[in-house]
Amino acid sequence: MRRHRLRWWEALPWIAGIVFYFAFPDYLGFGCELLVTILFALSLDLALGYAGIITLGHAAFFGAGAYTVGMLASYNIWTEPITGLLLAALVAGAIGFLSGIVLLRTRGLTLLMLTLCIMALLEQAANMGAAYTGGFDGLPSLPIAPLFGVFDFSALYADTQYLFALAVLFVCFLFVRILVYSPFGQSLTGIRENVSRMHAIGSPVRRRLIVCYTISAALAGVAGGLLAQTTAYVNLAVLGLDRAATVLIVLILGGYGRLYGAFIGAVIYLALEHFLAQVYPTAWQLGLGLMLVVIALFARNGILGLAETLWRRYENRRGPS
Amino acid sequence: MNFATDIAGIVLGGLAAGTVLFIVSVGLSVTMGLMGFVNLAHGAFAMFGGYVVVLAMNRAHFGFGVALAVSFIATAALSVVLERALYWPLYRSGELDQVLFTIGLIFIFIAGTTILVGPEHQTLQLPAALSGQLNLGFVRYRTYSVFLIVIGVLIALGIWLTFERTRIGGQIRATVDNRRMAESLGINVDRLFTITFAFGSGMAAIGGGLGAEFLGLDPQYPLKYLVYFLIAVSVGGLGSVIGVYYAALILGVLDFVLTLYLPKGGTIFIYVLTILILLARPQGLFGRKEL
Amino acid sequence: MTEVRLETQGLSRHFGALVAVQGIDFKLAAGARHALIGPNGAGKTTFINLLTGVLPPTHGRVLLGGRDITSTAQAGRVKLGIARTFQINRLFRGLSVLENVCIAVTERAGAAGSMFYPAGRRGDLIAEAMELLRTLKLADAARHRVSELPYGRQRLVELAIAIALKPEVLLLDEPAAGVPSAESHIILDAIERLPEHIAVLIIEHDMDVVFRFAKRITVMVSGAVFAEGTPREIEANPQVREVYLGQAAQGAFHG
Amino acid sequence: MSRRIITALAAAAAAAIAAGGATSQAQAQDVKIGLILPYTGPGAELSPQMDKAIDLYQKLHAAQIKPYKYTIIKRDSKAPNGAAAKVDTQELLTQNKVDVIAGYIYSPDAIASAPVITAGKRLAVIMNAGTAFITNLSPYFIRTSFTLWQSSYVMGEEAAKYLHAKTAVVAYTDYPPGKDALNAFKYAFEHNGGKVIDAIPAGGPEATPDFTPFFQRAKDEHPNVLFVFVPAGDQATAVVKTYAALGMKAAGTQLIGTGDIVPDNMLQGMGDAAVGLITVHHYNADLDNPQNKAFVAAWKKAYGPDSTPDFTSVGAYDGMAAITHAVHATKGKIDNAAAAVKSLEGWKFNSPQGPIEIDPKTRDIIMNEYLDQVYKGKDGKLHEKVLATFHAVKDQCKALAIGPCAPKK
Repeated sequence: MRRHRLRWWEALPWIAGIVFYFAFPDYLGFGCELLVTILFALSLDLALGYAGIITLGHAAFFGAGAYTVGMLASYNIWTEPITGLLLAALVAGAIGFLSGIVLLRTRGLTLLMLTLCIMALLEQAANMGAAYTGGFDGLPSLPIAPLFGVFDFSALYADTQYLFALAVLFVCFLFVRILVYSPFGQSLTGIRENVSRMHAIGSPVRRRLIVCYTISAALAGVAGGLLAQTTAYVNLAVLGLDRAATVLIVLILGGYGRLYGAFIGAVIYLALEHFLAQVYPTAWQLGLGLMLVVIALFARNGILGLAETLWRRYENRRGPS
Repeated sequence: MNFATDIAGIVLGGLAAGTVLFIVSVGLSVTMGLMGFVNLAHGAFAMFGGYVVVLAMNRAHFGFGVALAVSFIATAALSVVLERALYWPLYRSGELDQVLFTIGLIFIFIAGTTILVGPEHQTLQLPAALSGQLNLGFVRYRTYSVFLIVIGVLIALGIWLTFERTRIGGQIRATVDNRRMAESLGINVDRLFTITFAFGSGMAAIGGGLGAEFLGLDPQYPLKYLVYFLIAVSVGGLGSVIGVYYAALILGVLDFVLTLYLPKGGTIFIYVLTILILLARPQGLFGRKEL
Repeated sequence: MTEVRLETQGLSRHFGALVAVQGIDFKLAAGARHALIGPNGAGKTTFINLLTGVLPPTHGRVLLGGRDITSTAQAGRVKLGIARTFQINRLFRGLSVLENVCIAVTERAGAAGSMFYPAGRRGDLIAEAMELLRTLKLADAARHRVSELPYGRQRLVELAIAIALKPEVLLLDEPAAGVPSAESHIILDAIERLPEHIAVLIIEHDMDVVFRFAKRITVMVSGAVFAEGTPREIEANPQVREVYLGQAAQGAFHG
Repeated sequence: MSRRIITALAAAAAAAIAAGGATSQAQAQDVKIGLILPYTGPGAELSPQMDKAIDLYQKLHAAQIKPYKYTIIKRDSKAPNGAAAKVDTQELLTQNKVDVIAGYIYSPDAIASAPVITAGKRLAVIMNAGTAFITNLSPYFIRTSFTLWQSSYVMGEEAAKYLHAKTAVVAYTDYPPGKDALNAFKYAFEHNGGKVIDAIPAGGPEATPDFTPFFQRAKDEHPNVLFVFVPAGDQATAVVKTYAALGMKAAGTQLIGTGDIVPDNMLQGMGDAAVGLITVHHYNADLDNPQNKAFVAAWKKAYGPDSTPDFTSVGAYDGMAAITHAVHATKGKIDNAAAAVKSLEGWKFNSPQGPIEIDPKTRDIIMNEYLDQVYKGKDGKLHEKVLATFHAVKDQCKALAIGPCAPKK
């Protein structure tokens, strides 16, 4: 029950994030992509890993956030980055809330298909409104105001973006961490583990799920907004199945319901994809596919699940202490 | 054009489109319903089958029918190997591990096809008898569409009879309804899985070959059409063959008529229809149990 | 007779053409130790589901302390004091025993919606859960994952979660089902030590358990009440012996 | 302590970068070209056609390239979402220190990368991406491919003038190139007395839709011509097959389009259904000029008799020619983007597609367009014959300053 206490190794991801900034100034564009994906996977973890809401449509909220930031910037209505992200969270959260009310009475494959179709509808709507959203070609060269009015977002090195994204991820992570160890988070875990028992102990299950889904959607919106800001670009693909499926794979690969699965999954998936693709631009998918298959076959619940199993085995071998 | 021929055109066009969807998806419905296995890689078997058909016709100069038969056998054989070697250990895993595995498999199929055959799309040259138009008496229509509809009816009927009238069909139905009960009745569920999986993959292969005229065929196939297969299965109801058949036909015809009269709506209709149907009937049109 | 806690009036439930529960008038007294018995398929679990609000009735009413709760949802009835256990364990299998109970305690205390402090900081709730585990002799397993416990102890956790809700009415659906007979006494001990003010309704097949525990017995057959009375009356009822036991179980009946 | 480590790491990294820079200085004759194409994902089938052309160019023109040597670094732009292409561009510029960027099949990839190109100050040669306004987004973009406005505009004029069509239905893939094709065709057709009676968005660029309902609708409207744009690929084959299967020709509707519906490398797979189709494009493999004869012959020698170059190959081939010109004109200092761009403004070249020029005002290509018809040759294969040639066609979107094509003030 004392799992909420911080442990020493929890500082490691953040140290690594800062070291990365100094050690690999040429990789910060990739680094931004990585941080955005971690945040997106983290938002999904809250819904899928903790509350057991199986969704293949989380890019709906990611895209809503990205378009909020993108359209406000493109028409020069609002370009300040921090408040921009708050607006993204607000819009995405509102969509999450409304769709949650309708969808969260279903489960399993039905829920999966419904989330997927809602996302596809949004994508189609964005395509139909291409005059405003830029459609497939997107909204180019978004103007993003300097951070705190001082630090410009650099197109070539993405250094300001990287630190900003790291800070945003840190804040969001703290929020999620507090949430999952709170009584609310505990009851979400209960819903995931056995929903009918939660009904039987008098838990307002649907209300909890809607609240959770809304928060998760808002965080996904922040991730999407962050993508629009760090790349100064947004197009239809932010609402696509590609992105929704990738984040799901990233989370399962790392291990869902574990807080750090989003980190591990994103780093391994994206790094493998990025560097394999540099060496074998035409054949990298083979390596990626093989890794996914192997992890699925030999690990239960992703890489962190595998690590946990191995650790237990090691402890057992040492004998009970 | 008068009203009657309009209607005939719509119905035939929609039924043909629905039939393609049915043939590719039916195997997925049965395997997901029977084994509870989320096999997102189902389209990969359809693609594999389609490639076998095209390569058999273009390189080995087989006839269309022979190529389809070869493709069914080759794909079923491949699927048995994969099922016994890779799928089987994951039957007891969570559905998310299955998602991870099958997406990985899709990547392997995509990359493998690209490396072995090439990234370009393959064209299938239909036999002369199936191209062009056919006079149905009341209307002239695309020969191949009519052919597909007839084949679809035969396949649906065949599978339905197998399910209702044969021993193995009864075993499958019993297992879909209650796996534990079926096991305690002495049904060899493992063997049943393998047979069903092979059959479902074989059907996907036939669908890949028959549908190539409409859906095309390239390494992206398993991802491109995944959503449509899932829609057909979920709207029809897991494990229900007849459900998938009707769902595919209903979606095919409705989508056809809506795109015909409201083309500005783009692909929006299929999603709207799916949402409405699933909200009204979460278990699908013909499903008996929750998805 | 003491005050009636839970009452049903003409309660029926149809599944299509099938009548699972048929016009049941039933009273559960405060502090009762009441058993519900009947052959398989008699509608006992459906009856429990109607009492807890999992299913809406086709006809009839459910009253708690005289108040009509027929249209109150499941969660609402729990808040009013009706708790249950399940015939097949419904536990949070991936969590520890303590967490299982804590989830229930937190929910009952109305703290489960709180987002901004760690659950581990509610020492009062954890202490309460630990205390409950101690009374059920589960304290040593508090940190173990539920799925790692032997089945008999898992059944205890099932019971603990229901007790943690501090109910006035406790509905136990075959609490010893599936437990090896060597272990079943731990369940029975626990049930016997339940606080006296709780009205307990137990569904059970094991007649040893029923006669050791119940002060009153209702027999259900084919969805309807077949007989009701004290254990002695039921035992003496020849029709019950015949219908309920059939031929096979002669002698199992406290013989 | 940790601060010292970070400083040390940063210093080491800086040293590594400096070393990298030094090596590229030392080999001044070596020109590094960063090539960004989708080697995986929906665009994967287009990349080999361009790769082959780039290789072939270097083989055929080794003498012209001398004394310089090209090193090509390939990067996969993956799905057409701009994200991967943008990171590729960043890393090619900052890590690999390339002298010039080339490629971009999908417009979003070029659009997303534009700010990086501008900030990184390197010439970027667009070899396929077709959205008209892209060249406005960075002063260092030049384009050797084409815009949909070029072919579709001419098709619109000729539908009215050459085919004497009065009415047309347009079916287009619902993404920017499709909308460009629609707008250009409609503008030109209606300015020449025709009338577009219906415009049908026919699905998106990825999944091949069933074209039957779209074409059924068109057939019922009895236009003189059905103008279709779909991305060259399996959609093109499906279009031609559906047109034939619905018997639209007999019903009096002629299928016309941009060359995208009859790409050279897929023509043979379409069979007799394609015979008689009329399209406008800047290239087909049967073009009768000495450069093309040599190009196609060399291609078939290198890649086999069944392989055929197509318009994407020519875009890449001409892009390499442009780079070669800029390398020589800047005396190897092609990494000076302003000078490189300047050297290409007004550059003329005899391409396999005929004479081309880079418009000094827009940095976009000026090219010939050909009105083509498919016929069955004596060899039993399908070929295209040129019915009419239109010289020095500019991108009409920018020429007419329509919508986002108008230069930003």
